[in-house]
Amino acid sequence: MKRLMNPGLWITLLIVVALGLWPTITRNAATRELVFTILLAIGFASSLNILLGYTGYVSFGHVVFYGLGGYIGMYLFKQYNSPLWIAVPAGGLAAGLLAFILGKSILHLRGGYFALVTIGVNEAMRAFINTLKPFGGPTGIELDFSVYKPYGGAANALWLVYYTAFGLALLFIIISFMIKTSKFGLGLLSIREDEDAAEVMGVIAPNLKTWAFVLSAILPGMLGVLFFFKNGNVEPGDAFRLGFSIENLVMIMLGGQGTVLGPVLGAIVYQRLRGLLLVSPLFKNIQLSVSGVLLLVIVLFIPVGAVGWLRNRFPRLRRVLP
Amino acid sequence: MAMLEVRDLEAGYGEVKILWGVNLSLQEGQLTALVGSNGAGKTTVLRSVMNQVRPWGGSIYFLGREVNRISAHEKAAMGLILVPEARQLFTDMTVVENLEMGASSSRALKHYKQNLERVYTLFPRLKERYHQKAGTLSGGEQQMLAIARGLMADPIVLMIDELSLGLAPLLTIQLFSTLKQLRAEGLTILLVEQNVQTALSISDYGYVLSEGRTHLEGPARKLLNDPQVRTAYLGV
Amino acid sequence: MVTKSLSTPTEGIAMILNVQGVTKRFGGLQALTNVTFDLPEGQILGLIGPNGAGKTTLFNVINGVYAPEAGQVIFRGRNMTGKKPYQLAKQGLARTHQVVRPLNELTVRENVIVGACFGRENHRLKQASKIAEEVLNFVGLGGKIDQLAGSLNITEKKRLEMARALAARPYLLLLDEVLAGLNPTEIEYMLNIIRQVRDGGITIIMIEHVMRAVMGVSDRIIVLDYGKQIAEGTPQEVSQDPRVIEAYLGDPKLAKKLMEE
Amino acid sequence: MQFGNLLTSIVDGLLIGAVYGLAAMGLTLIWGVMNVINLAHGPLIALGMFSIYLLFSNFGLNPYLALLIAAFLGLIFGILIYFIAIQRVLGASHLSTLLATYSVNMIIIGIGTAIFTTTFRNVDYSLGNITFGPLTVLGTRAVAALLTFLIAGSLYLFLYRTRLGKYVRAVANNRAAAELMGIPSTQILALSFGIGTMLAILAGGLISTMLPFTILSGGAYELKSFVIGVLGGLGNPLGSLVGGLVLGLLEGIVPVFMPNTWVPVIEFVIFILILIVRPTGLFGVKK
Repeated sequence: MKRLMNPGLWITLLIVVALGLWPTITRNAATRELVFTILLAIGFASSLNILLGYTGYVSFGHVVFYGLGGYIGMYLFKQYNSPLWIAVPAGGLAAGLLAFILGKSILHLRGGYFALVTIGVNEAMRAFINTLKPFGGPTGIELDFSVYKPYGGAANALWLVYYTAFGLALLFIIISFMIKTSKFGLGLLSIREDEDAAEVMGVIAPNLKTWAFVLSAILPGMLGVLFFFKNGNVEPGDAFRLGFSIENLVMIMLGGQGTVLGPVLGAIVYQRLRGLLLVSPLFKNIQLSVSGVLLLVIVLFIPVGAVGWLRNRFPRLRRVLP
Repeated sequence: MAMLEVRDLEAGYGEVKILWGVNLSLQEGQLTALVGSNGAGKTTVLRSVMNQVRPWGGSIYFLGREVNRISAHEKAAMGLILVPEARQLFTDMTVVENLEMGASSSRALKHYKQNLERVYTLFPRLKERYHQKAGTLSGGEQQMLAIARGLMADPIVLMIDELSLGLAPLLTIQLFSTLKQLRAEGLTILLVEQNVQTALSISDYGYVLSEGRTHLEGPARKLLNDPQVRTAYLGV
Repeated sequence: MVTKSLSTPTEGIAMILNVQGVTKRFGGLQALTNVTFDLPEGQILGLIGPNGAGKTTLFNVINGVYAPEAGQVIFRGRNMTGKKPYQLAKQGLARTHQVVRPLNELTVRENVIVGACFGRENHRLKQASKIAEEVLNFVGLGGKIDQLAGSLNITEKKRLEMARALAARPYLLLLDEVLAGLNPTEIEYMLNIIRQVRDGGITIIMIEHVMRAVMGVSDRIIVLDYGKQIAEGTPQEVSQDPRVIEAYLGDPKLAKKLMEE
Repeated sequence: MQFGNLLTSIVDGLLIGAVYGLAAMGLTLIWGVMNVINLAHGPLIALGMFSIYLLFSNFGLNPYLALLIAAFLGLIFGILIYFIAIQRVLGASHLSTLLATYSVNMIIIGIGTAIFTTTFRNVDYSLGNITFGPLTVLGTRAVAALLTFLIAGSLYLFLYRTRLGKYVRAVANNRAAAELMGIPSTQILALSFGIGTMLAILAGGLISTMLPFTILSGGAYELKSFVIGVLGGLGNPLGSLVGGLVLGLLEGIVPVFMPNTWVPVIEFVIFILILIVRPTGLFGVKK
């Protein structure tokens, strides 16, 4: 495990640990909510980065895994009174399974066509669950307050959810790093750079892509369970909101796609900025427009993102910032 | 006056330099051949003349005017026309539409009718198939259409890249004689070819490109018998 | 020397590759017509012919990029017709590309590691990294090992393609114009590498336009023109063949006819 | 269900489907010409709705006259978007073009929401009903469908019968060759984006005379445009009209046999299947 001694990984983990422990120190519920949103974004963006940044496939409908995980979890809570430690992995498993099936069927599409079909998958899923009686159709699933009882009441349950998300975010940053520095990851990077040339060198692209897709779907599935458990209810419109995927793409772009630190930084900056804009009387109403202008500036002028820019500007940082 | 003159042209892709100093001079009404083996940089010369590849150094003069920074479509409008390698037809459009697209500058539009008639006389096959999609034509017909489209642009200088590539010998003869005819009508032509003998046999003057430089030049008939040309190609 | 470890046991005149009646069309264009040849182990086969003769298409059929409409590709006794490029790579087939295809955002070392990791021998990263260093030193890129592949010049990129292919430790190596665009010194250097690779026991097919080079290094030569084999034999035989001269310089009779007109 | 109701449902579906087709035409024109999936398409449709709404409610303009003004403004706006947000990323990765157009989406929606909020509006304009035997259709719907065919016809004439339109097709087919023939490709691309935008605005304008809407309503039509685009072939604007009619027919028939909520499920499953099996679309041209 010598490769785990990479300073870039530790910087990234340190940032997330500092961020995650902040509410523990303040014991403030508002801070906790704020950081929870950021951790969610860090986890989601880091996962999506495995597909987008390492493999070079743009999944626009990635929120489908988050939504599906959320629904599976909520169904388990409601119907079987399932404990959190079963529902969370179940959500991840469902998301992974869906990704596996999808991976086998849609990953032969490239570029814009792949992006389009992922949008289609998300919309189809949203429409399907909207008709699904066991999942509550358009009204979704609502939890009774009593589900929080086994965790020592709602207040405690919220902290538990928070720490679970914290732990999962850390875990997946490590996983993301391990993937990037592994043989599997090298295969993914070669697919990103030139899929045909990679196949000529013996990279079995269809399999590698599928596993990248699965790995990028599991954490979003689990985070979906956590979020909607905390939320107390889930509806198709909230669970499969296309904008959610795109916001995460923006975070990755902002921080630097294909790097481990990039999505983490991107998530923090984006969420903070959004928070600030929302409370600013001047920008509150056009918060979305300001974000849009920001995104456009990034896409047009620094498409490699902040970390990518640093890596290009100072080549020595390549080793330090994986 | 030279119609088109290229002086010490340098160009490349990314960081890779392909042309290291190319010199060409096209005299009015002459057919000039630029020959060279695969990878010598012939296509790059044409692409940089049209500014599809930005020249790194050197100068390009068209009708005595420096045109280094003028964009491809403006050069075309001035009458400097390239029939590109691999034809590059508008495959989804019909034959007649392709011809129409050739005549897109106001210069060319003035002579649209005459040019269309001339092109149909030169290539009766195109008239027969005027309503067929260009992508469905045979290789030979596509090459005819590519030249015809170039002629529709009412060229002052016509440059043709790899006319004979992938064509059967009989068709090659036919197209080469068409070029001779165009030259006889007074058109200035630059023929870029891998096929040395045939290219030089119909030209007035020739240049041999090798490793990104003009290596040899001279009257075409003289080059045709120059053993150095053969060496440059077969290495024997 | 790295080539020693690349050697594989040769058994008499075993055929490493049989190409039988391969035919490939693109739309109306007949790219390959009934191409047939056998390749004995340990030889260098030169594949020449004018632009657009179908040489690269033949490579693409051999290594599985295209499936042929008719015919078979038998590699080391196995019918590999219609198999995917990665399946052929795992069986011990490596190639370089006419237009180099470096993995630009990866380092030179990483590029070569991909070859070693996913090729025939399926190495782990650590082992592959060692192989990469060896092979890169062998092709003379030892000094550029941690640069990004995209930052190399064309000569270096050609060597990188070569290194990537060699790192897979293939039985058969397809070289598509590795000499194009190189100056005489660089050509000599590359030829030296090619000879050493062959001496190490790797069979080679090379597409080449630099005639002096391909004539000098090949054991046997096949000439393609309009997708058909028009000549085959030793370099001496082929270079005397009037059809070959015609295919390259154009038909002297045709030229004469045009002049008379 | 009675035959008359079924017929009405089908005809209604076809009429609306034609307008869906118009909405998709702009999307697929832009895709075909410059290989860009325009994620700002929905907000542009919404802008079309609000232009008619403003011109009608504030200035009392006839909605169909307002449509003309909106179309012109749309053309200019589209050209502007091209030069600001698209030109620089053309030819870059798909992620870049997708996000560049999405940023335009965010900017429009952000400002739109700030000005109009998200409450429903409608253009209170009626042309009465038209009755043929058992069949009754709303006048505005019939006119909208009629105008759609008119616009589609004009687009066809433009692309296939005018020199400028042929330039658009030539640039779409082979930009480099177009340049060599003297066609200024940058201007043509900008014009194409302008026309694509104009079509979105027109579609939005027509929808506003039929159904209530908010600034966010365009999103749904954008998604339908994707489905239609894939049905009719991305890059084939006239296939979009056929795709739109198919989708409209589906929306007319499906509710007769199963709950309305199944309509989008069926639509998107068809969308996915077509993409998997034949990504160039059912009537698509091979690129």
